Amino acid sequence: MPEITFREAIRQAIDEEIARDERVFILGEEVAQYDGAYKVTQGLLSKHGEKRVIDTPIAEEGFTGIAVGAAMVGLRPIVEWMTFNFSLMAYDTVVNSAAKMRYMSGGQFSMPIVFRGPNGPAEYLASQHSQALQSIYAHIPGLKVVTPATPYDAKGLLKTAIRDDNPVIFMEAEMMYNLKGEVPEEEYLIPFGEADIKREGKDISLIVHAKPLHMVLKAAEQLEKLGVDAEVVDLRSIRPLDEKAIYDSVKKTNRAVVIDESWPFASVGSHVAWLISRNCFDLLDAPVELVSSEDVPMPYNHKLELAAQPTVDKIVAAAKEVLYLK
Amino acid sequence: MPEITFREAIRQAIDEEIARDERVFILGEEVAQYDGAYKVTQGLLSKHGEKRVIDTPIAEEGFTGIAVGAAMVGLRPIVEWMTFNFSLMAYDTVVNSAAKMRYMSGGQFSMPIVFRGPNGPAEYLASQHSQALQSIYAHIPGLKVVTPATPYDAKGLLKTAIRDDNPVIFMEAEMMYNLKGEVPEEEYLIPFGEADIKREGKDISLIVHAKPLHMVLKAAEQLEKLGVDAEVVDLRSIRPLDEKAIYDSVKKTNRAVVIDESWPFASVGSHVAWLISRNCFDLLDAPVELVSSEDVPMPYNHKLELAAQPTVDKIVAAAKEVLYLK
Amino acid sequence: MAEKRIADKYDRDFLLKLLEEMVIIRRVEEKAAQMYGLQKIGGFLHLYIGQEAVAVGSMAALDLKKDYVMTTYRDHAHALVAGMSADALMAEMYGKATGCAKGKGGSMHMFDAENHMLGGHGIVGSHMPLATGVAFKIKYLEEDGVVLCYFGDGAIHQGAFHEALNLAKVWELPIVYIVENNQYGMGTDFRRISAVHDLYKKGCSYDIPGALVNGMDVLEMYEATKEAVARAKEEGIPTLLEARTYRYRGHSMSDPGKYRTREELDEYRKQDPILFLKSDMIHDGLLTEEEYQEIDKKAKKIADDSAEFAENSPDPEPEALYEDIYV
Amino acid sequence: MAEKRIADKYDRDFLLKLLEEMVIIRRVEEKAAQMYGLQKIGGFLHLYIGQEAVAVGSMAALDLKKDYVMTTYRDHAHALVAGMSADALMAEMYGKATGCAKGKGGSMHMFDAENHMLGGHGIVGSHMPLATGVAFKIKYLEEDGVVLCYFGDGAIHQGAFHEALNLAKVWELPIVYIVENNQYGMGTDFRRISAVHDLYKKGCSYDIPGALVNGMDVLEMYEATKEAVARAKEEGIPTLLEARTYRYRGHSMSDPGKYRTREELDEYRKQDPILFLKSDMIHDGLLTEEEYQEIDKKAKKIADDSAEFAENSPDPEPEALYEDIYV
Ligand SMILES: Cc1ncc(C[n+]2csc(CCOP(=O)(O)OP(=O)(O)O)c2C)c(N)n1
Ligand SMILES: Cc1ncc(C[n+]2csc(CCOP(=O)(O)OP(=O)(O)O)c2C)c(N)n1
Ligand SMILES: [Mg+2]
Ligand SMILES: [Mg+2]
Repeated sequence: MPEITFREAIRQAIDEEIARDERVFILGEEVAQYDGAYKVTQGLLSKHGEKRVIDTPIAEEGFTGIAVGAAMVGLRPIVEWMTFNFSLMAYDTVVNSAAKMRYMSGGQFSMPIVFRGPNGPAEYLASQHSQALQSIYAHIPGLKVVTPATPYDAKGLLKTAIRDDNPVIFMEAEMMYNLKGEVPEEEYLIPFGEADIKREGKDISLIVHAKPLHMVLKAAEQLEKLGVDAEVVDLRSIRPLDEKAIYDSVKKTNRAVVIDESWPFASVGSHVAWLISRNCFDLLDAPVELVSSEDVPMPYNHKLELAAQPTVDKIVAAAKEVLYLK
Repeated sequence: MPEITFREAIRQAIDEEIARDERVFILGEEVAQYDGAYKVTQGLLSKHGEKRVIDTPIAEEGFTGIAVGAAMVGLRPIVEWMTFNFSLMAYDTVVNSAAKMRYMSGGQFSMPIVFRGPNGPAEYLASQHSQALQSIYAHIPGLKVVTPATPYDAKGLLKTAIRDDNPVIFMEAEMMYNLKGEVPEEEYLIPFGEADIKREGKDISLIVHAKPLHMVLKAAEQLEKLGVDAEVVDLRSIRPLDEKAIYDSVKKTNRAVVIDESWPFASVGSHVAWLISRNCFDLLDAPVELVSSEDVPMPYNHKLELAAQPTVDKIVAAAKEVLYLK
Repeated sequence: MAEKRIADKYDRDFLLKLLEEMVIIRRVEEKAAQMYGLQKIGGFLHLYIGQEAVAVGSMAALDLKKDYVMTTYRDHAHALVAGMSADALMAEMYGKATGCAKGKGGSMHMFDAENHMLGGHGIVGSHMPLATGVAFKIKYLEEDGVVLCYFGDGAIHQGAFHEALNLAKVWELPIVYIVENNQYGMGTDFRRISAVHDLYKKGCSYDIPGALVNGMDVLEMYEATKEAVARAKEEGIPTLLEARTYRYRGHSMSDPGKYRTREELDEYRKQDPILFLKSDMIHDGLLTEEEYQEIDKKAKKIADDSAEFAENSPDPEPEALYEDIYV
Repeated sequence: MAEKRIADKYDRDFLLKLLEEMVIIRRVEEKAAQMYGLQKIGGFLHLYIGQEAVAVGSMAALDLKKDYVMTTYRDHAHALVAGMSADALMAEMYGKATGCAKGKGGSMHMFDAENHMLGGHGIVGSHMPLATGVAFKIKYLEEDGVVLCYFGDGAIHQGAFHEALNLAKVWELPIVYIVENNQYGMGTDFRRISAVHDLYKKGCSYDIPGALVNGMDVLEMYEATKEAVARAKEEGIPTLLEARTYRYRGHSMSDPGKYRTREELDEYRKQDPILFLKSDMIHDGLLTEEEYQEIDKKAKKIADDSAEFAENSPDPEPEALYEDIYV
C-alpha cells in the first residue's frame, strides 16, 4: 500500500468525491487560488475548476450559512473552516440551523454537509488559535462528529462524511497533516460509530480520539517496558460513539484512562469517562482517569503550551495511577 | 422576610447595583422602553434613565462585543440576552474575547461583565428556542457560570456576579420568573462556588443545578414516601464548582443521581457524574446515574417536549435504580 | 364612467387570486389567534395581519416550481401562499402529527419542501445566508429560479445581512431580499436603532439596487418584485426591496403594544391591503360586495375547517421524539 | 531654491518623530523576521513592513493619555507607536516572562494597558465591536477621547463590521475605523471578494463618512485622521478611513506570495513610506543623509538590543500556566 500523508489522504477524499458526484463542492477561505491555507486543497482548483472549488471572503457565518442553505436543497457542500477556532463565528448556523433543520421540519429536509478543518492546539499560537473544540459540537444532537487520527481513517471517514445526508463535523489537525500512513489505492469507506483497536492489550484500556492517539501509542510502548500491556481504543467518531467497543475493552482490562485534548469540564473525555464508570461499574478495578488539556486558555510560550496539553508522561502517570503502580 | 418572585429578585439585584456603582449599566434588546421581553427590567429605565438602561438593535455579536470592549476599560456592563438561544450569535465574542482577554494580555485587563438571560426549555417553543446551553459555556476556562434556582439565590448571586471582575454567565429561566421565595430586605451577597444543601438526607444524593431543582425537590418528597431520605445538593454555580460539597454528600449517602436539563453528551451533568465516579470510587454503592434531557432537538408538541426533558418520574426512577429498588 | 384603476392592467382572475389569498391569510390567522386564546396553540404566535399584501404581492411574481421562498418565524402567510393547506398549517400550530412538520416545529417553523417554502426560521438574521445558499444552488445547477428572502426591519442589523448580501452580489446570485418593514422589531421603532432610515438604501455597501415599496399595496408589491425577479434571473443582480408595512397585532400574542399609538394603528388600518384591493376591484367593476362576501365566507370556512381538522388530528406518537434527527 | 514640500506646514521635530517611528518599526520587524528564521519566534508572525505610514501617521493625531487604539494580529507597529518598548515587544514574541503579556500572547496579542494599546486580536472582525465598546466607555464617562480601530481589507466583510458601525453611528460614538487596505487578505485580492471596491464607501449603510487615504504617505494619514478624530470628538460622528497600502512581506512567515507579481511589489516599494518622508525632508533641508543614517543606526540598535533582551530573559515560571485566568 502506498504511504501518503494525512493531508494527502484528506485531499484524495475530497478530490474523489468531487469527481464522483457533481453536487459535491468545497468552499472556504483560501481553498482555491491559494491552494488552501494548509495546502489540503492543493491542485483541486486547477483540476475541478472554480465552480467546484470556491474561495470565500472572511465571513464564516455567511459562507457557512450559504452552504447550509445549499445543502437544504440538495447540493453537498464541504465547508472548510481555516481552523475550528474561527468556526465559533458560525456556531449559531451549525447548531440552530444545520443540526435542527431536519427535526424542526418534521423530516422534510436532509442536510448533506461536511464542516471540516484543523482542530486542536498546534504550536506557538496562543489562546485564540489553539483550541480543541469537539466538545461544543459533540454536545449537539443533530450533528455527527468525526475525529480521525491516521491517513487511512481520515480518507475513509471523510468519504463517508461527504456521502452522509446529515451534517458532519470533521476534525483534522494541523500537527497531523504531515503524518504518513498506508492508504490503499482502491476505494474504501469507513462507517461512523466503529472504534478501532489501534493496539491490543489486556491490562488497561486507553480510550482516545483524534491527534492524541499518537501520544497514547507512545505511552503504550513505555507501559510495555513496565510490563503493562495496554489496549488503545481509537474512537474515530465521537457522535455516533461506539460504546460497545469501549465496554468490550474495559471488560477485558478492568481499567481505563480516557485521553482527550479538550479542556476537561463538560468534555467528550469526561463524558466517556462517566459512561465507562456507569456502564462498567462492576468491572472496574480502579476509577476511570481522564487526561485532558489543563483547564486554562492556551499560552503562547512553548513550554507552557506543551504543559497545557496531554503528554506521554501524563498518560503514563494516569495509567500507573489506575494500575495502582507507584 | 418578604416573598418576591425570581423576576423581582433579579430586578432588585440589577437595580441596586446600578444605583450603587455608576459604572454598572444594562444593555440588550427591549430592556429599556419595552421594560424587558420578560419584564425583568421593568421600571429600570424610568428610574435610572437611558444612560444606564440601554436598548440595542438585534445584533448580539455587536452589542455583546461592545459590552466586552467597555468592560476592558473599566465599565461594568450587564448584557441581557433575550434568551440564551440567541447568545450563539455572540459565542465567539464570549469565548474568544471575554474569556481570554485577561490571559492573553498577561493579566493586564480584567473583564467585569455579566451575560444574563433565560436559559433552558420553556413551553411550546420548538428546537431553536428551547435549549439549555450551560455546557458549552461551562466548558470554557476564563468564564464563570452561575445557575440559581430560587429568588434568594438569584439575587445574592447576581449581585456577586455584577461585582466580580471576571466574565460571568448568569443563567435564569423563563419558567422560574414567577416563582416566589423569601428574600431579605437587607443587602446580602452569595459567593460563587458554594453549593447549597436544599434538603438534607442520608440515603442518596441528588445533585442538581438550575430550574430542575424544583423537580428534584418533588422527587425527594416522593422518595420519602418510599422510605428513602434523599439529600438535594443545589450546585448554584457550576464554574467554580463546589466539589467538596458534592463529595461530602456522597460520603454520607454512597449513592448519587445527577440531574441536568442539558443534552447528555459532554454536559455539565455527565461531567459531575464522572467527578463523583472518580473521586468517590471507593464510596459508591452503585453507579452514578444521570437524568438529562433526551438527546434530541426540542419538539414543539407539548407532550413530546415534556418527554424530552427531565421529569419527576425520571428522577425517581433513576434514584430507585441507584438504590437497587425495583 | 370613471377611469379604471387596475382593470386595464390586470385580469380579473389574477386579482381575485390575490384577494382570496389575502383574505384566507387573515381569516386563518384570526382563527389561530382565537385558538391561542383557548390554549389550543402555545408558545409564540406571530401574526401577519396587516402585512398580507407583502407576501401575496411578491409571491405572485414567482413560479414555485422553480422559485423558492424563505422567511422568519412570521411565516403563516408565506406558507399558505406557497400552497400549504390551511389544515397542515393549523395542525402544525396545534402540534399535531398531521401538521406540516408533524407537530415538531409549531407556528415558527412552517416548512413545505414540495412547494418550495423553506421555512419558518426563528433565529433573527440567521436565515439570510441560508436563503442566499438556495440561490447559490439555483446558479450552481443552472436552473431558472429565484429566491425571495423575507426578514424584518429589526433583522437588518444582524451581521448575517452584511455577509449574505456581499456574497450574493459577488457571486451574482438570483435572490431578492425583502425587508418587511412593519416599523417595529418587537417594541423597537426601526428609526431608533438604524443609522439610516431608508432601509432599502442599505444595499449601497454591496452595489445592490434597492427600492421602497408600499407594502400595503399588493399590486405595487407584485410589480416591484417582478422587476427584481427579472433582474435576478436575467442579470444575476440581487435586489433589496423595502416593503413599508404594518402589523395590526402585537409582536406575538403577549405584546401589550405600548410602544405605538392607537392613532398610528388606525391610520394604517385605513390603508388595509384587503380593503384597498377590494375597493379598487369594485370600483373597476371586477367585484361585487356579494362576491367579496362569498370569498370571505369561503375563507372563514377554510379557517374553521382547519381548526376542526387540527382538533381532530392525533398527537404525534411518543416515538416521534427520536425520529427525524438523522436521515 | 525649490518650493518647500512639507517644511512650511510641519515642524521638524514632528517630522523626525514620524520618521524615527517608521524606521524603528521596520528595523524591529526585520529583526523579528530574522529571529523567526532562527526559530526564536514561532507560530504566526504578521509583519507590517510597507504599511508603517498607516499606524504612524494616524496615531500621530492621538493623545494616548485619553485616546485608544485597537487592532488585529498585525499589531507590532501600533504597539511600538503607542509607546511599548521594543524590548517588551520582542520578548513577547520570544514568549518570555518579560514580554508585554508575560509570554502568554505572542506576536498576535500585543497589549499595553498603560499606553492604551488594547491589542492585538486574532479573530478577524471580532475586535470591531470591542473597539466600539471602548468608544462607548469614553462617551459614557464623558471623556475627551477617541478610539482608532484598525482592521484589514479582508475583515470588512465580517458581520461584526456591520453591527459595530451601525451602533457607533446610532449612539454617536467617538471612533475612527481605519481599514488598512493592503489589498490582500492572505492570498485573496480584495477586489475578488468585495462587491464594492472602494471600501471607504461601505460607510454609506450607516451614514458614516468615508475617505480614501494614501496609506503610503504618513502625512496624508495624519491629516485625514486628525480631521476624523475632530469629527468624532466634537460631533460624535464616526468615520471610515480606507488607507490604501501594501505589505512587502507575505501574510505571515510561511506565505509563498504567488498571488501577486514581482512588478506590483516593486511598484509599491518605489512609494516606500520611509523613503518618501525622508526624501521630502532632505528636499526641504530638514534632514541630511547622515542624520538619516544616524536614525537608522539607532533603530537597528533598538532592534538588536531588543533581541538580546529577549534572548536573555527568562521563560515564565511553570506556575504561570494557571495565573491570569481569573482576577
Ligand atoms: C438572534 C435573535 N435575537 C433575538 C430574537 C428574539 N426576537 C424574535 S422576533 C424579534 C423582533 C424582530 O423584529 P423584525 O425583524 O422587525 O421582525 P418582525 O417581528 O417585525 O416581523 C426578536 C428580537 C431572536 N429570535 N433571534
Ligand atoms: C474569523 C477568522 N477567520 C479566519 C482567520 C484566519 N486569518 C487570519 S488573517 C486572515 C486574512 C486577513 O486579511 P486582512 O483583513 O486583509 O488583514 P491583513 O492580514 O491583510 O492585515 C485570515 C483569513 C482568522 N484569524 N479569523
Ligand atoms: Mg418588524
Ligand atoms: Mg489585507
